[in-house]
Amino acid sequence: MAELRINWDKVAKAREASSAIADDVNDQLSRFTTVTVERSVARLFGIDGVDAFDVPLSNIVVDHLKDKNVLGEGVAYWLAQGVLSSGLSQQELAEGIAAGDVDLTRLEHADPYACSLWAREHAEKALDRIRDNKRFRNEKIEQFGERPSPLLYAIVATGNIYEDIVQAKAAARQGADVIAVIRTTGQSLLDYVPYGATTEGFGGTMATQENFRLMRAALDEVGDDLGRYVRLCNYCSGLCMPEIAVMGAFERLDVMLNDALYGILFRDINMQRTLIDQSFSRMVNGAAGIIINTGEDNYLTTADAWEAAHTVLASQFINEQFALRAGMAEEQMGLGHAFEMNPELENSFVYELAQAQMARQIFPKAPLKYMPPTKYMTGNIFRGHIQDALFNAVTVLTDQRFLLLGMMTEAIHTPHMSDRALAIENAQYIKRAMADFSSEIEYKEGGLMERRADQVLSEALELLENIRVDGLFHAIEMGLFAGIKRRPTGGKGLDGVIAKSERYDNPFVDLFLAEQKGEQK
Amino acid sequence: MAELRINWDKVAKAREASSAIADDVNDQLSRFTTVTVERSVARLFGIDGVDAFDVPLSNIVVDHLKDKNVLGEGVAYWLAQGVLSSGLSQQELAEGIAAGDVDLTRLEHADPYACSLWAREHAEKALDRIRDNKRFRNEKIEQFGERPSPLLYAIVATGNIYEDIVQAKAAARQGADVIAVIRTTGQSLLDYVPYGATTEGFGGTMATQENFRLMRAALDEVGDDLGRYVRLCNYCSGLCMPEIAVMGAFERLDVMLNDALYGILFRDINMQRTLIDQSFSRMVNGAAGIIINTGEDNYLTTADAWEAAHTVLASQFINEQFALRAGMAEEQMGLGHAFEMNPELENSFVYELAQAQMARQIFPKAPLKYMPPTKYMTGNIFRGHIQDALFNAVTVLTDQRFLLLGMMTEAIHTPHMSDRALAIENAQYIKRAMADFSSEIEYKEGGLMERRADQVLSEALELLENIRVDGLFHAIEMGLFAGIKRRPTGGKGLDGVIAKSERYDNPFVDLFLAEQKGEQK
Amino acid sequence: MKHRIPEHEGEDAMSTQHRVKPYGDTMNDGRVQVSFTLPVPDGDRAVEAAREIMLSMGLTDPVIAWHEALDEGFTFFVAYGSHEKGIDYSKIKVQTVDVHVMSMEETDAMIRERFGRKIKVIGASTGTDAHTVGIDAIMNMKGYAGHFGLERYDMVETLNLGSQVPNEEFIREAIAFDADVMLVSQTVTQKDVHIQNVTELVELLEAESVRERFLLILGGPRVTHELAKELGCDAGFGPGKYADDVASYFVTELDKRRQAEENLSLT
Amino acid sequence: MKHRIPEHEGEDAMSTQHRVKPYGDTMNDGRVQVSFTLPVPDGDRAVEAAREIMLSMGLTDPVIAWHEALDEGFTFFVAYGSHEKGIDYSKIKVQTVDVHVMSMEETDAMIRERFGRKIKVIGASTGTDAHTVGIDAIMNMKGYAGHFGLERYDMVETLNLGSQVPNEEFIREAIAFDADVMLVSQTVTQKDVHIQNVTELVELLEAESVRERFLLILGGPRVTHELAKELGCDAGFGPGKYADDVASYFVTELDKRRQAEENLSLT
Ligand code: B12
Ligand code: B12
Ligand SMILES: Cc1ncc(COP(=O)(O)O)c(C=O)c1O
Ligand SMILES: Cc1ncc(COP(=O)(O)O)c(C=O)c1O
Repeated sequence: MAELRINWDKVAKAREASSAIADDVNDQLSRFTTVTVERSVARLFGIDGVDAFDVPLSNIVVDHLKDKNVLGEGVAYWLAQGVLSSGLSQQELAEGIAAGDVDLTRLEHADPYACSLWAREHAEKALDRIRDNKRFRNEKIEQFGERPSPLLYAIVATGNIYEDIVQAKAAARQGADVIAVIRTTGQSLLDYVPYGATTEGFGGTMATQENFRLMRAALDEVGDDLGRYVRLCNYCSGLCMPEIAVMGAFERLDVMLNDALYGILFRDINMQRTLIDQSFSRMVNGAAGIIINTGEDNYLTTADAWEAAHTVLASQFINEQFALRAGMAEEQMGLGHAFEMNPELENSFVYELAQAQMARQIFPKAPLKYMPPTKYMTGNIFRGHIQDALFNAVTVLTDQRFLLLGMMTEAIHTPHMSDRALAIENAQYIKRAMADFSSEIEYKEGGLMERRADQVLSEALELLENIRVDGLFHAIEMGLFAGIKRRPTGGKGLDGVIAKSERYDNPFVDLFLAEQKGEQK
Repeated sequence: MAELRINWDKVAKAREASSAIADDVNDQLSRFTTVTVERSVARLFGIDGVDAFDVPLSNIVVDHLKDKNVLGEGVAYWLAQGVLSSGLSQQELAEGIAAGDVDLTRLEHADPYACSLWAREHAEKALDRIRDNKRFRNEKIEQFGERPSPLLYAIVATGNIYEDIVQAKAAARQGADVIAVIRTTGQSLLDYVPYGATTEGFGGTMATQENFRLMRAALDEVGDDLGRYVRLCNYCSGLCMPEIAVMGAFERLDVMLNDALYGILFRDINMQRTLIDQSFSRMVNGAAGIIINTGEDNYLTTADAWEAAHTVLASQFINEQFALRAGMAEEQMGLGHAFEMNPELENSFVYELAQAQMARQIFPKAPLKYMPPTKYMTGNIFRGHIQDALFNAVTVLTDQRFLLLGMMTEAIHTPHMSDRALAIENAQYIKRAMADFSSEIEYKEGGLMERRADQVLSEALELLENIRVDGLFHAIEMGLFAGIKRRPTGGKGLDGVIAKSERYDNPFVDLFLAEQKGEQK
Repeated sequence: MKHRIPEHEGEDAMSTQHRVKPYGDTMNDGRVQVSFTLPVPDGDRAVEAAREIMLSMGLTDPVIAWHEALDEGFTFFVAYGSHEKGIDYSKIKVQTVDVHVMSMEETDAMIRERFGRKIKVIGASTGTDAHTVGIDAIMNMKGYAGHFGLERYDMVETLNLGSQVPNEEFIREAIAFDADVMLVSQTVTQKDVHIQNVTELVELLEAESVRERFLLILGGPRVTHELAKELGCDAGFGPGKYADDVASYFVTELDKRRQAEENLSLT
Repeated sequence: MKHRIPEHEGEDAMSTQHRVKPYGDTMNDGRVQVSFTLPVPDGDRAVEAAREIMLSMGLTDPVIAWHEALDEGFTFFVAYGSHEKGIDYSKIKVQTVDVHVMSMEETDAMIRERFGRKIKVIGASTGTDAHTVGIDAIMNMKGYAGHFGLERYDMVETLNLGSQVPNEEFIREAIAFDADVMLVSQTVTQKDVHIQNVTELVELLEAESVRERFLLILGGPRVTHELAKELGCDAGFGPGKYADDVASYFVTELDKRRQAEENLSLT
């Protein structure tokens, strides 16, 4: 691959600033847990199902503890107490709470140390389940061979999981390597995860564990037919980040969108809440061998891609640090970026190429997620198909890992089956036609491209150094990302942030961190 | 522009071989004239119009002389005799012949030297008319400024000159720089040029002088509106090459397809006939400041673009030599080539780029005509639009002069107005997006591209050296171009080849050669 | 063959003016490009089915230029056909907001003169819709595509609630703000969620008997004036419409209503 | 919201099987993509006209996704709509050449056995048409897309006249060659020149009372069996058909005729 000369000094400084920024956030937030983190713990301990009103039992348990003002101890503590004190199983306890028969705070008879032992032991079971999935995935990939880059990433978004399956199988047969099931509008603002198979969503389908399971089974089936492992993707970001991460770990998802900044900026979720959620959800993703996708690409749907390119890079640096702190390997950091320059701009291709190449070199091991044009897509589907072709060309030239398939109907509707097929054909043709192009060329020293890359890097560094001084919360308050301003105490979900008590326990944190460390050796 | 390292030794050798090939052909054919060369002379002397049966007067005059077996002296001689002996004008004589009142062979009373003087003097008048057109063109281009490369070359092909004008004006307004009016099927096999405005053609519109005039006026009008000079293109190749060249010179065409090899291979026109016609027609084109387009691109519509790439290059070398012998400047040699590799081929873009770049460097001053994909275009208009986009990318990267606009509906119908608009938009977008891409990169030494270019060059050289030994006629007989075999005495129009007598005179040859020399100083 | 007057300059130019047909490369050739998928396996029968689909749309001379399996039971087609009927262009009625579009200065002046107070405008992207670029284009200071937004108008007071605003909350805020105008933006249209959402808003406004209190204006990429009226809004604006269009409309309309009221109170 | 059986697995699966509608992303959504140009100036009225064109094709819920002036009086549209009627798939009758396709060896064997002599096939791209790749694909030794051409068949004698062969000449050569089969290729279809050309050929054959002497087979990118029959040919072959299809057809058909003749002469 042809490479740009990059000022590695600036890169190192940017990493340093980002590290300080992430430390500062983590310091501030380490004293808190959230309702969804605790619900995740409940789920990891095997609590499943809904009550008569479709309320998930994990919510029932956590709301119960919250109502009693004892959530600061953590669900792990209370479940351990409950089980040890009553002899009931976790699930029985949850059902009991739902039925109004059980009050956990009255079942606090066990020794705290015993509780902690019990918690650790049962946490191992969850990990075993997750490990089984990892093993299965690795075996399949070994069996069929890993797919070459770029992985063709197709979305399905019918709103109906069964229709989604029809689309997903067709897409896989047409050549898609990753199927992402888009979520219905509004789900990310729900403070619970819906349950069961669902058939009615708008602009996407509910993320439920059953839907995950159905799609996973369908893709395994079609993958076996095709002799390749078809990856499944869904979304963590939102008010239930870690819970969905747990669902993904249990149902063997392979890729998950996971970005607190996205939720803050584009869903007006409270920043404290979602940054805490993000931390634990990434541990779950990390331990499950799931690649995360971050959402920097979205900045350029509102901000200008030429002017705000450095905000994308700065955010990638920050996201990298957050991911590192959750124990993730670089190989699991699918940092997001996007091809969103105005097609009226002279040399738009050249600048996009410069930026995409820069990202590849700065994050060489990260399986970057590269987003196609969306903002400047119009109802002119013919021109749109060409915009996507140039995007595909940049993807191939810079050897991105995830190529999100651009749809010529982007400005019109969620993809039709034929849109997806044509998009895959587009990407495959460009990939074939330009297979070795990048190794046939060299980029000019000090040319337009290198100057552009350096400009973006310098601006990102400056931005990061400012944020380091003022803190990330303040930066967001100032609207430095995507031109959107959010206050630290604004947005949805702040009431779900809970101060940890001294006795707070979450056995999964150490377990998942250790699991990731183990893998990385 | 990034450049390939090319073995200039091989290039020089290829030119040498081609020069010998062209000399050999010219030697063999210099003793002959043809009916259409003589009709061109008649036209240059101002003979115009048709008889009651729509037969052009130029045909009447030439057939008359041919019937009397005196065409070997040339039309110039007989017209001079007629005028000097009868006092009638050339046109009156022609009308007289049509009416059966005049027999030119009976009007041979003047002194041959006086005839030659008369011919030269009246030939100057034709040249003046042609010079006026050249001057007008040059002034317009000076006034508006020359258009940057690539010139966007759009075809219109409705069959109806008035509809063509509607299409052409729209295309010009959309951004086309050159309008080529495609000829109706079958016209190239007519041994006369139809007359007047026409509205019924199939797959194209009749090339008539009136149609030329109407379109020229329309394009001048729209060009003045737009503040740019819109070029007009039509076709010489066929049984009337030099006549149509004369019409083009009179009606200020700017570009004309002119290639005997095309006629031989794709229209089964007799090779001797059309090579003689070509020689004079190129003198006319050359003197009129018209850029010719050759037809090597067509080879790849039947032969395979990977295997037969060298035949295109070999043919370009030969065409260059023929053009030089007709006095043309390199700046007028729009040699043809094409983007016709199978899109299923790995690295097809890389190889197309190598070949296009090679052609640009070997013929650095020639305004190459680069043809879009046609053979591998299908009814899948969406994929087709992408194939055209990659073609546009190669065009821009290699700085071709004429970009023939590829139509996504190539495999379906002659272009609709919207097809053309989308094609122009495609080309303009790619041009803008990749404006400086080519100066941002360098091609790898000894890489795939340079190896491919060298392979094509070597094979072309070998082919040319073989042809040099056996002669061009034999090479065509063997099917070396486009896999099509033609015999020297086969095909249409051999009966129109006439041995020159000792008294043969054509004053335009010297005049046009001198005119071109003058320009080139 | 020659000197024939081409059709589009000929005698029936008149009738052509009424009857408009699609245009490929010749007046009245009617050519139309179509693509679609049928849930049937690829093959001769599928191609024939595609032809019938074309014919059933009144497209004659159908050419199935491309067919390709998308999956076992799905086939994609690209086709061309001629729409020979055409439509009667003289009968086309356009339902658009029909007001003279004024500049920001003109609008401000008119508000000063006719109302003597600021007009209050509240806006939101409602329901689960999180797209704000459209409503921001209309409201934000900097506007969009060179047209300033309402925040820049001296005589307009604005409140932009942003995205994912539930209808109940939107109405509550509108009442609290004492708005004159409510602006609703809807971008997601899958399964007609925008129609459901706006219908619910109108019903809620009526249920609370405040529908008449506000001028209700809808906008979004799939919104037409016609659709907005059907859903019970006062006006609708789609792509290519900016703050000046909207402001001109609401000032003119509010002024009309003011006058009507005045006349009423006078008599 | 959950556990509902999706439509395409539900009760009306039966009726769905008959009634086939275009498919966007949900069974029976009927979505169809359309693009066309109208010879009217761009603007609100043009967009409304485009909507009416969609409606006149029976496409409901039309979305005019794009409109753009191509020139002063021409506007281009991209639109989507729903074909709600669908068509009755059970009633689709496919007019294709209905023979068992044999390999080259099988065909040769059948000729040997049933005729004991070579079958003579003459071919040309007729009229002003200069496209030979199609006829060459069928006739040339090397064939096309991995299917050998007729020249490679032991039991077929061929004569390929190439391109731009006038109908008169074609018939003259066919008689002189004593052909069993005439293959006609037509590629240029603008203004239906292929239809005119083939009609003329059939008329000439009939005028010379030799139509029955030959099996007349038409081919080309826009040829269907149906069209060929309409024009008075015996069969038609379009894209994706190769020498084996054609040879299988003509051998089977000639054999049928031979048998019929034998039976006739026996009785
Ligand atoms: C930017 C964008 C986003 C951004 C939004 C950021 C933000 N703060 O707004 C992000 C990345 C967050 C996003 C997310 C999603 N998006 Co989005 N997005 C787009 C995109 C690329 C551009 C939309 C846009 O900004 N247009 C520019 C504005 C100026 O145009 P406009 O809205 O039409 O506004 C003009 C007029 O309509 C009018 N107007 C608009 N509103 C109003 C209001 C009034 C009162 C008036 C008078 C006028 C008016 O004036 C404006 C100026 O002329 C489009 C694709 C595209 N290229 O169109 C998809 C698109 C709209 N998104 C879509 C979807 C499905 C989603 C998601 C639901 C996907 C998912 N499940 O994850 C999510 C979730 C969103 C949610 N819950 O609603 C679909 C909608 C499909 C459909 N027809 O239903 C689209 C079409 C993409 C696609 N093909 O799938 N998206
Ligand atoms: C190659 C080509 C040429 C070459 C032809 C070389 C040659 N020796 O044949 C050249 C460059 C000379 C050429 C010239 C022209 N061409 Co041309 N050409 C094409 C092109 C690119 C490919 C055609 C092809 O070879 N297809 C491959 C063959 C194998 O497919 P096929 O013919 O369909 O054959 C298959 C079946 O149909 C069937 N079949 C075909 N014939 C027969 C016969 C029998 C008996 C049977 C059983 C089966 C059969 O079997 C084959 C295998 O499956 C097409 C565009 C495209 N991509 O399709 C334009 C195209 C056909 N050409 C076109 C035109 C207009 C011309 C010109 C008239 C333009 C001009 N005015 O200059 C000229 C002149 C030709 C003339 N006088 O007829 C148009 C026709 C438009 C229309 N629908 O009317 C096309 C579609 C391009 C366009 N969009 O404008 N062309
Ligand atoms: C990082 C990330 N998370 C989540 C989403 C989607 O979130 P929602 O389901 O809220 O639309 C996106 C959308 O592109 C994203 O980039
Ligand atoms: C050099 C040349 N001459 C002539 C033509 C067209 O000739 P005709 O009018 O015979 O189709 C072409 C076609 O592409 C060509 O390349």
